[in-house]
Amino acid sequence: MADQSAPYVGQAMKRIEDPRLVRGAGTYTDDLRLPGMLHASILRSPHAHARIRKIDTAAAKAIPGVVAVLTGADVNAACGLVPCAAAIPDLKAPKHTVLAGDRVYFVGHPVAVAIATDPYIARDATDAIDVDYDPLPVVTNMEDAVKEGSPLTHPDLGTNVAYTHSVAGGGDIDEAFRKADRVLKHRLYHQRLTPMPIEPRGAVASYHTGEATLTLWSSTQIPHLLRTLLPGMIGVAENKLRIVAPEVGGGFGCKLNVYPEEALLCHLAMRLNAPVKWIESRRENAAATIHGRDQIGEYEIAVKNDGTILGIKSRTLADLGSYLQLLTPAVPTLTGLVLTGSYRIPAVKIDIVGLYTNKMSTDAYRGAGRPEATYLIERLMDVVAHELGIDRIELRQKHFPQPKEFPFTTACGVTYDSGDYQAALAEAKKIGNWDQMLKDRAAARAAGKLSGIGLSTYVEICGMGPSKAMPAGGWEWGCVRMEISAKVTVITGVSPHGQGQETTFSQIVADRIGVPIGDVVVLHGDTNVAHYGRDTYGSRATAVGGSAVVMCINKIIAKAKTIAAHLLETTEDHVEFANGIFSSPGVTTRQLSWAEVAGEAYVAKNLPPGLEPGLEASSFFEPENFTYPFGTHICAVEIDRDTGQVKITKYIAVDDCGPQINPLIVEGQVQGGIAHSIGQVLFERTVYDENGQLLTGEFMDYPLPRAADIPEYVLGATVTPTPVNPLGIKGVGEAGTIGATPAIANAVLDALEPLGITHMDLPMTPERVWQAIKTRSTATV
Amino acid sequence: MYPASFDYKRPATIDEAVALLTQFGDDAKVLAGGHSLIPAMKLRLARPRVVVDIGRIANLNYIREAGSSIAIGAMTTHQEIASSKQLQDKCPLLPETASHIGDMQVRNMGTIGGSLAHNDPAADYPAAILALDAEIDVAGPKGRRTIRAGDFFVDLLTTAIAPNELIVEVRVPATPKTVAYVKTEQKASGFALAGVAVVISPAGVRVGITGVAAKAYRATGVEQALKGKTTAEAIAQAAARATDGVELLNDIHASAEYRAHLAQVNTKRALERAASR
Amino acid sequence: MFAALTDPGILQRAIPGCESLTATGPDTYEATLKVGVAGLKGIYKGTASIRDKHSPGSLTLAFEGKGSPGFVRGTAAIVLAEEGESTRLESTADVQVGGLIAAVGSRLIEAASRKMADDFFRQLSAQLG
Amino acid sequence: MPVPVRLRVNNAPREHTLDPRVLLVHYLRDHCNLTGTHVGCETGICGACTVLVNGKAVKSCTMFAVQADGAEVTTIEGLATNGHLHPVQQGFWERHGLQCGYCTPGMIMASVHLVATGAAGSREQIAEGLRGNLCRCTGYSHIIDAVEQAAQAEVVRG
Repeated sequence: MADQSAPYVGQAMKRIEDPRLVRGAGTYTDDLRLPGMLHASILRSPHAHARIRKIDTAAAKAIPGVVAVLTGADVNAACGLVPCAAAIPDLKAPKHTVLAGDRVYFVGHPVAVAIATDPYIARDATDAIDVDYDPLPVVTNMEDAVKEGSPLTHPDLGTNVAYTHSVAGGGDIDEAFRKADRVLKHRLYHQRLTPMPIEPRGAVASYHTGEATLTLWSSTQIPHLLRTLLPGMIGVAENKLRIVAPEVGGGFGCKLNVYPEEALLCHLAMRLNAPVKWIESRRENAAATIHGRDQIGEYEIAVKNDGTILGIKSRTLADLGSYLQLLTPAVPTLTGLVLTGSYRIPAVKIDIVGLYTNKMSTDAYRGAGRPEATYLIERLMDVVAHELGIDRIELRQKHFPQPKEFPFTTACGVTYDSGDYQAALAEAKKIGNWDQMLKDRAAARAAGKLSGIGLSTYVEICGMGPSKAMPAGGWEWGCVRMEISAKVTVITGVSPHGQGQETTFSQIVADRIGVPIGDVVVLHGDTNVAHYGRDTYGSRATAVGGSAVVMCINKIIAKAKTIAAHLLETTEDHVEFANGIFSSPGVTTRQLSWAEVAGEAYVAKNLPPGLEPGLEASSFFEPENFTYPFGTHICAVEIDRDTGQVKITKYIAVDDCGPQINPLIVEGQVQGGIAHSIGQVLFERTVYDENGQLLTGEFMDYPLPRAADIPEYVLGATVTPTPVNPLGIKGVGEAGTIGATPAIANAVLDALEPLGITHMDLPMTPERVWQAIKTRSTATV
Repeated sequence: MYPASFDYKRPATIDEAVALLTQFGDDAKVLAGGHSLIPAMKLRLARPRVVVDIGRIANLNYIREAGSSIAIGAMTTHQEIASSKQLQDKCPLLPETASHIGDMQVRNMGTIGGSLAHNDPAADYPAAILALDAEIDVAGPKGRRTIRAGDFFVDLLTTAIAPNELIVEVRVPATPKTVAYVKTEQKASGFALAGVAVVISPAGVRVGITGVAAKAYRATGVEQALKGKTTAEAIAQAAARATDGVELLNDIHASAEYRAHLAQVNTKRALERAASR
Repeated sequence: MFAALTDPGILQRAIPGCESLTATGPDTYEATLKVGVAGLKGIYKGTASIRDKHSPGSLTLAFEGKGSPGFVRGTAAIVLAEEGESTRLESTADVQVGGLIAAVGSRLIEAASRKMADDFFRQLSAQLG
Repeated sequence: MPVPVRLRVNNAPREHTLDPRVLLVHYLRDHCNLTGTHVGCETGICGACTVLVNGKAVKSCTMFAVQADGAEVTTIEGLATNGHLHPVQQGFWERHGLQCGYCTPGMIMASVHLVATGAAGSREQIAEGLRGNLCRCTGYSHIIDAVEQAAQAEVVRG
């Protein structure tokens, strides 16, 4: 339990959210039950590309209990187009209707919807819909899609190229390559991944005829962005629309989107004048909720013989899938922003080609663009060290900017806020006992084992972000109300779904306002309660949302001081506030509690002249910059030579996310993030066959990490506050995933290095590892 | 997620069950633990018109000695087999194999009869059943008959059970402790990519392999190559014949080549482990 | 032999799970197939056709059908070679499945389609034999 | 054809007439209004729907409600006694064994069975015992901490 005598901030407190969740008393979207509620089931395309000749819904409509069966022709005109918020010059975008029009473009494309009184019957009805498809040529591989003469995903666009995007920064890139002693080339593939939160998506929509208002409950990370974007689709004014994100069972970026089903459900509720529920099946989730990554990069790196890196050129192909979802084309461009990692690299040039294929759209998945960049630069660091025979740690250190050089502007054109990369590296080496790890590796190798150690010294972009750089504004809104009872109500525009802000915001508020933490309630996720917000993604909720709450606290304390001064018959500058008590030493011995000040604020019998009653403040916090958390991850592995199985034997992570409000929650975020990387490096991948059929549509075929895949962790931290927000905190939601992928991959390749294996595509499955070992063994024997 | 409609029958006796299966033929499916059938029904890959739930038939759940064998009722769960002291003592291969099936919840519901009748090409039991040369008793309209393990697994998801027959008992012989089951799992599903069950007994060595072909098989090439010897050298040479004459499965989880390799490695490891016990 | 391969009656008996085969034109048929293995069967309705006929040496049988678990498209290219008294039948079958069944059944599909193809040629041989 | 089902859920008798295709998880959620038991997949892999049937952890999405006729079913809602959290629930809370909370009821029910059957003796054993439960948030480490703590508490209590 929390120590009441010490500040709450900094304590590893139990979460306020948990008592309801461990009792099964949380209310997720599927738990909602409204009177007269109908159930929708969506029929999806079995073809990756086809023309729809005809849809026959008669048999489905005839099933008792079926209320309606609707197709694109019935609903698309009323549901608008699914929006993409990313602004990329010369972007070629297909029209993305809610249900398919006369063509389907990917397996899982919604084609028709059946609504019935019972979900079993709705599912029976979708079975009874007869669709006559004329299959069309399919392109599923981005390297094919970019070629002349490839089948076109959207023939009407005339090309598979959605956009090309170039960034050149820092010094003259050509000059850098001319001056190089060596140019190293590398090709890296970031496989397609399926986010797979354990709660699939789902929505319930209800139309209130009398008020002409609509409520949509959705398993979403972004209730506020939905409230901004849905009105343009469904023709309901923003102020007639209420979005509620109830308990949300994980997001990882895949619920940071506006999905066709959300608009469709709104339309159905209005059209049928009844509440309608739709819950995604796992198969639908795998097929029709966004995927992540899927980039191929070819890199050239210009180096001097002493290891000095002069510049990096990259050409990246990004597989966007068939449609642009909310941020689809923007994700690969984020890769370009941190390509130089935590290093001083004077010149960069990045060319990105975004391509359409007959697959589900890619979009933001945990880390979004930054794991790609970090994996690239951290792999390249090992490649350079290996090729030039330089120690990989020395090479990294040689390129670190020093703490006094911050703010540090990179060749990619972003300015890192604060950092001490050497300190995090040193801490990781210390808590991991690096020298002993090297000895253990040597001993294991001497005993004939394949043993390796990998590391990454990463930096990421978090705390999103300055509004100028964000498509829909990057500020955050908050409201703090001191109630007449001296209880504190906090309302935030962020939308936590596992990150624990009910707890961390309560810690911040209880400390700063000086009330017991049990007196604080944090509300979120309902646009009728949290009027404005920019929601939860990009490791922003505490850094940006927490800062908005701090601004509110400051306003309330200031107003309370005004009231206290009046009641204590002095002036504000003579009022002191500490631990929830207003006093005026030297003026009076009288002290006022929050109950007294708040009571007066609301009964308003004796307020200073001209002061409005009440004790509530709201604020918009605009961050001046992103935050740039960083750290060092070290991983040790052993490989079973016979089967190719990789076992992680030790894992060390030192993450610097600035001051930690709740170290237990930070630890949880880091561990969860690393698990995503373990999956990505060792086994996860989304597979489509050459016909565009999705072969990883269930947990039977898409492996998530299990408990037994997780190593024992040695976790540590350094603390470098950011100057860009009043809390000094940087964010930690994605750190694990960004830092860990290259550390694990580098460890596997370090283990295989004695065999002369220097590259392997992700995921490094046992079969791939075995094939590599076999090929090398045969070659060298 | 939502199975199609069906008629539910819950016979109280084996005879009633057989009568129902005879009456409905191909339209009926037997529901035992349900862990193969229900997922297929939820995905609507299976949509039987009639489901015959044999869960309430008395006396189908037991483990007892029957002469030199141990008899196991068809409705005995994987967990009951995995934790049976009697089996651990008399026929340790079967509990060892059962402990590799699925996960704890699956083992609490899934039954040996259901698993064998489904005959998934990557299920764990068939490897052990073959290596043990077990006997499977089925009941049908003409009474009970015994099917030897070697005749039982016919093809992909296909067994020697007639549509109107029902597994009632599996009998495994008592064996020495020199047995082992070594499995490499498909990471997502937990099914076997290559699972090898080995019995080393005075009568010889028997090896059953699952996961690598359309059905589990006896690795007779390995058995013959060993000629009863279990020296390191003999094992290494014999294991190389683990997939002799077998048409290998090939999917996104493992190529045919890798499956064959895993079968060899696991054969070697299983033989070594069994020999060391 | 070649004639038998184009005989709808023989084809229907040879095609595993073929519940009906009705001619709708020259070498094209409307077909209903119960496809799958053991309990995992789906009903697929569609068309069967005989293409690339090069009597007496080769032809291709094609089937395209859809059902609630998705769709099935398959071709069997058959080459007949005279070997003295008998005719040797060489064949390559290609089955593509889509939709639900592809997403959930990848583990079993290759083996299942191989089994179906084997069944087809075994039945065909029996019918011809 | 609907069939009658009689069983006990969280110590209370229940009686319903059900379409036999209704899965146990839907019966608990929709007919008993016990929505703490969640659904995360349709192939019996994720374990979010884990409940105890006659004391054993099973996946309620892979069982028809009629199969539980006559059984004693315990869901997450039936775990706390007199308002006191079960040691496993307490462990999950104290060790931060959950984030979004969606897998949590199933994870807790599976852990209760592990602890009750003495199958939570080591971290390795706990990890192996939880193979039938997926979590995408926590990375499992804190979950194992939680079950380890609960198992030790049971030993002390026991």
